[in-house]
Amino acid sequence: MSLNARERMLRRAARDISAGMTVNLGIGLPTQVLKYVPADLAVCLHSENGIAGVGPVRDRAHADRNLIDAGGAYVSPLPGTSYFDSAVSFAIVRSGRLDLTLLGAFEVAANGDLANWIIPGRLTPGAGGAIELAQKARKVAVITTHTDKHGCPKIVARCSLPLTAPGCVQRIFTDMAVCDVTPDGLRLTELAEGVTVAQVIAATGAPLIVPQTPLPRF
Amino acid sequence: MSLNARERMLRRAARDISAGMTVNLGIGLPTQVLKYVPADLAVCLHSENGIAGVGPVRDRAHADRNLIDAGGAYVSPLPGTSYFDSAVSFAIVRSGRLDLTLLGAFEVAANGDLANWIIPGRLTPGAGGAIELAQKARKVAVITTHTDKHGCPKIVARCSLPLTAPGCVQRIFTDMAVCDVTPDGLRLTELAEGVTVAQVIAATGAPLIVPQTPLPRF
Amino acid sequence: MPLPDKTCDMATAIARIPDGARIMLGGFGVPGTPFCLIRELVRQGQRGLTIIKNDANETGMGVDWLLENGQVARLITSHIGLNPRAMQMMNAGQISVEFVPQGILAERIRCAGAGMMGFVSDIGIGTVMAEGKPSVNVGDRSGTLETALGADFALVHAARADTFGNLRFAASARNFNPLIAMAATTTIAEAETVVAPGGIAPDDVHTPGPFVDQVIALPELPEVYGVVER
Amino acid sequence: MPLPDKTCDMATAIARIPDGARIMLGGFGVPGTPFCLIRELVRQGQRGLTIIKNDANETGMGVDWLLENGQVARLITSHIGLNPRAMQMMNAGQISVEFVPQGILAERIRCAGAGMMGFVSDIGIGTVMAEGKPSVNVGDRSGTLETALGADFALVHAARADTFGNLRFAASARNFNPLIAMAATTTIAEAETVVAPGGIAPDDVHTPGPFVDQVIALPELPEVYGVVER
Repeated sequence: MSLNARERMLRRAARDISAGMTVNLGIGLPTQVLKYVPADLAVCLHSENGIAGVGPVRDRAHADRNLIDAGGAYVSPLPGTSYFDSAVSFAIVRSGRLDLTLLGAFEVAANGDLANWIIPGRLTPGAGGAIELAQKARKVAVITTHTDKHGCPKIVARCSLPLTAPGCVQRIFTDMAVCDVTPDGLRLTELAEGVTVAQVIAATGAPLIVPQTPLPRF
Repeated sequence: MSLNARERMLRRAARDISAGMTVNLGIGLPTQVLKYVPADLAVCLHSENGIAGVGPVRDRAHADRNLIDAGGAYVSPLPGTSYFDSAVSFAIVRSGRLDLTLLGAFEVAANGDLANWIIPGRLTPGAGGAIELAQKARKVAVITTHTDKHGCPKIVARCSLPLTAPGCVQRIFTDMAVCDVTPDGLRLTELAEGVTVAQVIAATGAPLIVPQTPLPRF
Repeated sequence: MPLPDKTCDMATAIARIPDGARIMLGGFGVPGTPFCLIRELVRQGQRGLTIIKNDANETGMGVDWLLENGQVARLITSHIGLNPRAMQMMNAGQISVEFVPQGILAERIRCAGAGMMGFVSDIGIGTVMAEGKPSVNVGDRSGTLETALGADFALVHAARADTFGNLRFAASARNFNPLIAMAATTTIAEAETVVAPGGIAPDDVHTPGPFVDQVIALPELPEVYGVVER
Repeated sequence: MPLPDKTCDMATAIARIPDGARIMLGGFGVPGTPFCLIRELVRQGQRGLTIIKNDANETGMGVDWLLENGQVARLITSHIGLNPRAMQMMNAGQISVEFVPQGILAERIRCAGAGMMGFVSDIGIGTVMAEGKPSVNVGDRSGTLETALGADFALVHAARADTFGNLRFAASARNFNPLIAMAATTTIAEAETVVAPGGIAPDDVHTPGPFVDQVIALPELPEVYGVVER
């Protein structure tokens, strides 16, 4: 993935974050999306360890030892930030107060199934808060490279790994495309600059519905 | 009930409140017990509307409009008082953090059954917090006149009214006696000054176990 | 990144409530009761309401206004003993009343607010309070199933709010307010003081902003919020 | 009426913990982890412990000390990915690990702390997380039964305590601390600052004193509480 393609993917995902939302960003690529959210957009970032209104990351020299986000980054408060316990934090998630979560994926299936927490026999760290985020955010989007480092598709017909949540993903942002989970199957919705439909189909492990009309580029 | 007998009953009940306890006092007679608790005794009064460390009642002129106890009296904070929501308040009760509750009674039975919240067809106000206090305080004691205003026993063999909680009462303080609920039945434990065992038996609607040894007086 | 501004005028916020709505109200007695929001609801006159509140206030206050105006179909509560009108209307079949033990009412509301379906407790076993409730085994013990109790709207009274909806309550006026704020589809908070974000320190927030949808600054407080002269 | 004084020295408080105890620990990562209480538990060497904590800390910190010292039989947690020793010991069968989704862990702990038996949720349905859990119908929906998770001891880290046990937490160091404080038979709180009653305003208390049994004033904080240099 070229730097350029990565940046376009992040910028495209950022466009789905709109004013007034409460949003949870997973560790890794999802957090990177923040750089492309307009600085004046009124959005509340939630962190599952007990923060609403997460502010910018601080370097170690200026860090508050008591203020990390769920990924362990030292963050900062904003005017209007609040702290709360872990039960309240997941009450926000489970009661539907989270408008959007952006998550990473090991595998995401055409039916919206998501696997992003365990690779049996290799990585068994526990799910943390992933299961509840994936199952209960009003909108769940995945941001991931279209293929893994071996070139294998991360978008598959059926997940082979244990699920984080079934049928939870509504949209997938990759360096090649935006795909939406629909009742009819996975639909190719947008194309990255310089990428062809044929390339996306070749890199995807599941059937894709490709509209006849020209696709928007990002 | 003479003023003297009432005062002795209240003073006797107060002696069961010991240092370190968290205590909830019901409306009416139970609250009156406070006057006889030594001013320097380290005790935490709980009020189910969300106060630990309830301080003295204030007159209207000095009342804080936002600070009432569960009986509607304007109270005051102490050094160390805390306020919390109703779920936390009953978490204190149900998780066994309440060492003692003193409650009033319509009827209390020899087996510890308590009825103090509803008189069907006459008084149906709802139970408020009575059911959880009666069922979950570590120790539940009733304080009541031995008979009602018609001279009928308030201590009965079986309650005729709907129960607040079955088998919850461990001790009963009256103007005539202290009685304890035991596996063998209701035991007469102490006598008020000037009251005979025969008088207590006559005023009690349930069999009493009367020890052969002399009873302490209060 | 600024946090969203949720300030709103009272008439607009209350106008979103339709006839037949399920409405939770804060308050235990006077403290914490959102009298101004209730008064606006009386002015607008929505009918057939289900009201969920710890108590029915007293004559001439809060819930009593709604009862007097014939807007209430159903009341879910722990205690109505201080409101003779509520007792009379219940006995006359003009409103239906569901009594719930106070702490169970609090937990059923919180349960909905935490996005759960129900909980199992032993409260009320052996009394009429547990009658008709399904039994659930947990390990070798048996309890009763209590269902989550949510609502369409929660009307909350806060001492202080910021424009994002972070709330602070005063003393015993907290009571059910933080719980109902979690449990409704739409939470409307009236506040005695509304400040800019930052006006409540992050460690001092009682109800976090994400639970709150509209924030309404109260003008001078009407007398009903004051000390009750009985 | 003064409120009870619960201050205690650390060795005495920890000495009440027997072998085989179930112990809850606060903390999400470094913030809120009661490192000094854990270090005393390592010094005293109680064995066969069940540890309930959001995560297993990192190498050379907190839970890792207990694992290294062979004191842990069982770990109930949401995530151990930052502790290679925990992963190795689990894979080698030296400790048993029960994974619980983070918010369900929080609620199971709170459920015990609220004196309830369990709750019903739909979290994890369709995944391995719900396998083997009893199914409960709530109305026309089906959920899984989650059981209350209590403990013998809770070890809590507070920023500030008064001598009665009212606690304040700092920023994201709050996390599981208020929940475990409710859920244990005995709650021991270490605090960076201990003040006289009145030193925390009644509206500003995060964990009310009745939940706390012993309060321990920390001397100067060891380096492990500081910003992690990775």
